[in-house]
Amino acid sequence: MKILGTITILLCGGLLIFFTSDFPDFGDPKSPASIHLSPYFIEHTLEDTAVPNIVTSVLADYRSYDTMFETTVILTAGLACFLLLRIPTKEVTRRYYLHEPTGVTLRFDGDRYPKGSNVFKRIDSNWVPYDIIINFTCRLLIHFIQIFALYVVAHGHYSPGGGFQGGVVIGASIILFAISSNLRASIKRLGEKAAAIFTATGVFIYAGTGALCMVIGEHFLNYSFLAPLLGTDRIMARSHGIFIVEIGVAVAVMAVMIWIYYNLSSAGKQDEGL
Amino acid sequence: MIIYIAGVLIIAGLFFFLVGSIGMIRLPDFYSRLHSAGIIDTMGLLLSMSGLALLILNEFNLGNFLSAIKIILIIVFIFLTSPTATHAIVDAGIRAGLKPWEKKQ
Amino acid sequence: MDIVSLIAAKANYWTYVILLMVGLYAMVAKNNLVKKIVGMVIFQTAVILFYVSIGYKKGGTLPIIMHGHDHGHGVDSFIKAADYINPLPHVLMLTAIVVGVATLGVALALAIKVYQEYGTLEEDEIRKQIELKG
Amino acid sequence: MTFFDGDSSLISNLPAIVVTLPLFASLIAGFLGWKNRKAPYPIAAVALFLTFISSVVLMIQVMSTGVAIEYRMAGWAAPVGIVYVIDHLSALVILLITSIAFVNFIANKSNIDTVFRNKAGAFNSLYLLFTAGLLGMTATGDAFNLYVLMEIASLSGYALIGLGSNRAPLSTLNYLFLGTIGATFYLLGVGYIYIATGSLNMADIASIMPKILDSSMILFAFIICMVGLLIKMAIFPLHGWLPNAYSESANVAAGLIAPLTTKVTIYIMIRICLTLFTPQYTFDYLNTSDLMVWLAIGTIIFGSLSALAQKDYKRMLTYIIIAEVGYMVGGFFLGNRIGVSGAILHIVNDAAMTLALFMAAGIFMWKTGEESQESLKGMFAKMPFTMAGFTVAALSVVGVPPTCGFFSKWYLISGGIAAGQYFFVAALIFSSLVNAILFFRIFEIAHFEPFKDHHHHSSNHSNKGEEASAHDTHEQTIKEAPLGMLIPFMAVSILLVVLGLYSGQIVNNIINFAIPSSIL
Repeated sequence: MKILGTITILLCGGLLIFFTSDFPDFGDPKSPASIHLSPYFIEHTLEDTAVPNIVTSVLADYRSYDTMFETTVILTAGLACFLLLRIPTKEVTRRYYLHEPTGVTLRFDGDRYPKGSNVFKRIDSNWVPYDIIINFTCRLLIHFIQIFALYVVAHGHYSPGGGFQGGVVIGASIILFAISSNLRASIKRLGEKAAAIFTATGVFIYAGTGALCMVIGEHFLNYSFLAPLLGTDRIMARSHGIFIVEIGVAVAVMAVMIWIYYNLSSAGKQDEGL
Repeated sequence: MIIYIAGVLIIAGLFFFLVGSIGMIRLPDFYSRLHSAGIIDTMGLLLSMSGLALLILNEFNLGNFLSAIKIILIIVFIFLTSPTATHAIVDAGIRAGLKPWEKKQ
Repeated sequence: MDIVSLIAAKANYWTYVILLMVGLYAMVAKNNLVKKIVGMVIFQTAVILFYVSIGYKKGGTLPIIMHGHDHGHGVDSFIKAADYINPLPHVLMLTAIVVGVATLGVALALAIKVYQEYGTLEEDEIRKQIELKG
Repeated sequence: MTFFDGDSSLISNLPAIVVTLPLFASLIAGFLGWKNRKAPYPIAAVALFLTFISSVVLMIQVMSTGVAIEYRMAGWAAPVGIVYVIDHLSALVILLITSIAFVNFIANKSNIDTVFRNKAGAFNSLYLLFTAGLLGMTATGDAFNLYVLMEIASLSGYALIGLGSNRAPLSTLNYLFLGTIGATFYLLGVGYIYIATGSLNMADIASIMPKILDSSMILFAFIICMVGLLIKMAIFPLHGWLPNAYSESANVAAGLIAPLTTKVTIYIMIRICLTLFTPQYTFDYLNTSDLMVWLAIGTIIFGSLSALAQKDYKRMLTYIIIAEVGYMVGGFFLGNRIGVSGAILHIVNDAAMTLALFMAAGIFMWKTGEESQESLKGMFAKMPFTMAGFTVAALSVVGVPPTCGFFSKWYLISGGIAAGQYFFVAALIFSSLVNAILFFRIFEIAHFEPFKDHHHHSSNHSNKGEEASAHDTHEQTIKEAPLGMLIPFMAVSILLVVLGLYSGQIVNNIINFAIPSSIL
């Protein structure tokens, strides 16, 4: 298998490289890709959508339909991980508790843990003592990360950024929190249900905007028909429409990253994990 | 004048980058390699980034000033995160039972 | 055309082909499922690099209209397409990156399921277990 | 016909509605599934029914006006934005997808509840997303949009078939690897097309094509796109993922994915060859016919022979699917009008036949809890209606006259003779004979051998996921399947005959318009 694979791959690679001799040179301004369609986007983005960042305007307006299905793809991935992995078990098996005054770890089988006492703290079976340096730095940084993420989402019209990037950064901040403390602490703050509903909400904001345009006006996702609702002219309505769907993308991406992380890191149990 | 200071800073930063990279390859074990990786993140980045900030400020206007501020913020955050990350990795190495290298007698 | 300029002109294609083949090799020849998944990610990333490289234009800057928000809409007579690189491949690749991440998530979920079932991620050991079970 | 002219904008937005209705329904089903376990099913069923209705309206609309509907997403016209193009071919395939998704969903209500239990909400959502992905793939006129939608259909497909028997995750992971290679190759091909033409819109590319016929980029784009799609449709040397993935999945998932995935991929191949690369390039300039027809012959013979070797009913079906892929690919690449008509007609017929056979598999599984052919002993006496329907489906696969399978095979064989591809004709006849042997073997077991109780030795099949529940619900007596399963199954079997009787009309009124006039 290995030898066969190597030979096939060398052949494929050789063939692929051989045929590149007819391709346009790297950075050739006269290549068909650069002169057929893209000049339209570059020259008309301001008059069509009033968004200087061409990537944003193409992503969320000219090819917004692609982007709607991009958010749908991550919804699909979240649902797929949930369907494949999640083990919704209510039964309590073996659990470990730390007696905080003494530092002794106790093991309780089943549900025999003394409910009323607050000197015990639940820990994972592969628990390691919390490191104060890591904990402190992460708690300090998470706020900055989230503020930066909001900046990236909101400033996508004028600088590199947008819904997807900002959503990833927010999701990463919450995953950083889960890593620096533990999975349970982060599930307590943003549960699985919230993550799932946020994901669906994000896609719904996007697709709902599209459907609203279709109900008011003519085409799916044609934001210019939102102008009477937003109280602006048709071009600024496109700019605002882009912003609305970017928020949808950000919410969906943020939530789905957390959702997938919960399921993958605990193999679906969401009881113990990183 | 500022250009020369910036140039010196950037070159000094690149020197630390070089030393750190050589160390990552040449040093004998995990912990000492991390030590040299730390040099890249702290000294190398500090010097070369502040050199860049100065270089931008050479032509002073609002946009360049904002860019310089962003570069300084990058330095601050790298100074917070990079030692923490190194610490966490060393911690994990010790917990996993990795013994530091000793010179053979 | 001498060989150096030839390589310089086509270097982007060569790089992507090499990465593509590295990924494909890992997917075909590696025994460990997680290594195969890593190969899959390299494979997809190679195509992403290819797309981004065809968007590049000599003499072009990043596709954000300079001083766009100073003028607002309607003032576009000075915008020249040659000044900006091609934005379309970047847009397409944003979508493709998301698709890649989604595929990676589902692949890892399946790998966890496989590990729960067989207790290993090595393909030949799994095949042995299947044969033993009949 | 002025029926649609004065109507509201709802009709003009139908191409978008057909695709986004399942998407919205999946979101709503996902929302409500957290609160109430019973809520998602009716929502999904209603949404699938509405999608079916709108696809019927779309079909009527296309047939009455006779021209392709072009729908501009976000209001941007063709090369700049994304457009949906609904012509006769895509309207036909959309109708096929919506009807199969709806019928399979209705027929498998109990299966969904038993297999997926408290994850039924997520399952319903993914089922709808899969449908939406396939519908979008069919309707879109944009080469890159096709890739995104293909990945939605694939990802939801992986999740749906990953929850089957205990071996399903491993075979699904292999399916995922090959599916990703296929999709990524397609993406690479689109990239090559893009650097050669600078456009992503299929019609726009087709208008540039005559100028760049001899460009090596286009040749390479064609090869890479084709390799990607051939992997996805499981043609002979690249078929490895299909049998395990389909036979180890749950019945409701197999009943949706097995009839649709390969057929829609073949539709995509036809769409790309005809609309994007233009028939002039595919057939005249490149002259791909011989190579592809030989590939198809290999697939047919391999699929038939492997099917002969299988003891397991569902596994046998998967190899028949592979053989049928060969029919359609070969028929299309014959390159003459009769062959292409036969291939398109066979997409419809084969999807319906496969659906019927997998529904029968679902009923047998529900009945006996086993998958081997031996478990079908004495079925004719016990389940006369089911077996009648099964007989119709089997005869259709074999290709016996009043059923639909005969007519598409007739077109394919006449096309093969007209093109002079006698080996293809021989392979078709050989495959029909093998199918006859396969199904008459089952008839013999089911008709002549006495019924035997399987409950005593079912322990060695305990790894089958649905087996336990099948026994819980159905302990001792053997009677017909519940009406919820039986009625859709009978409807599909009757449809097989109806499709056969009306196949002349289908070819004359729909498929004739779908094939460009340059193909003679």
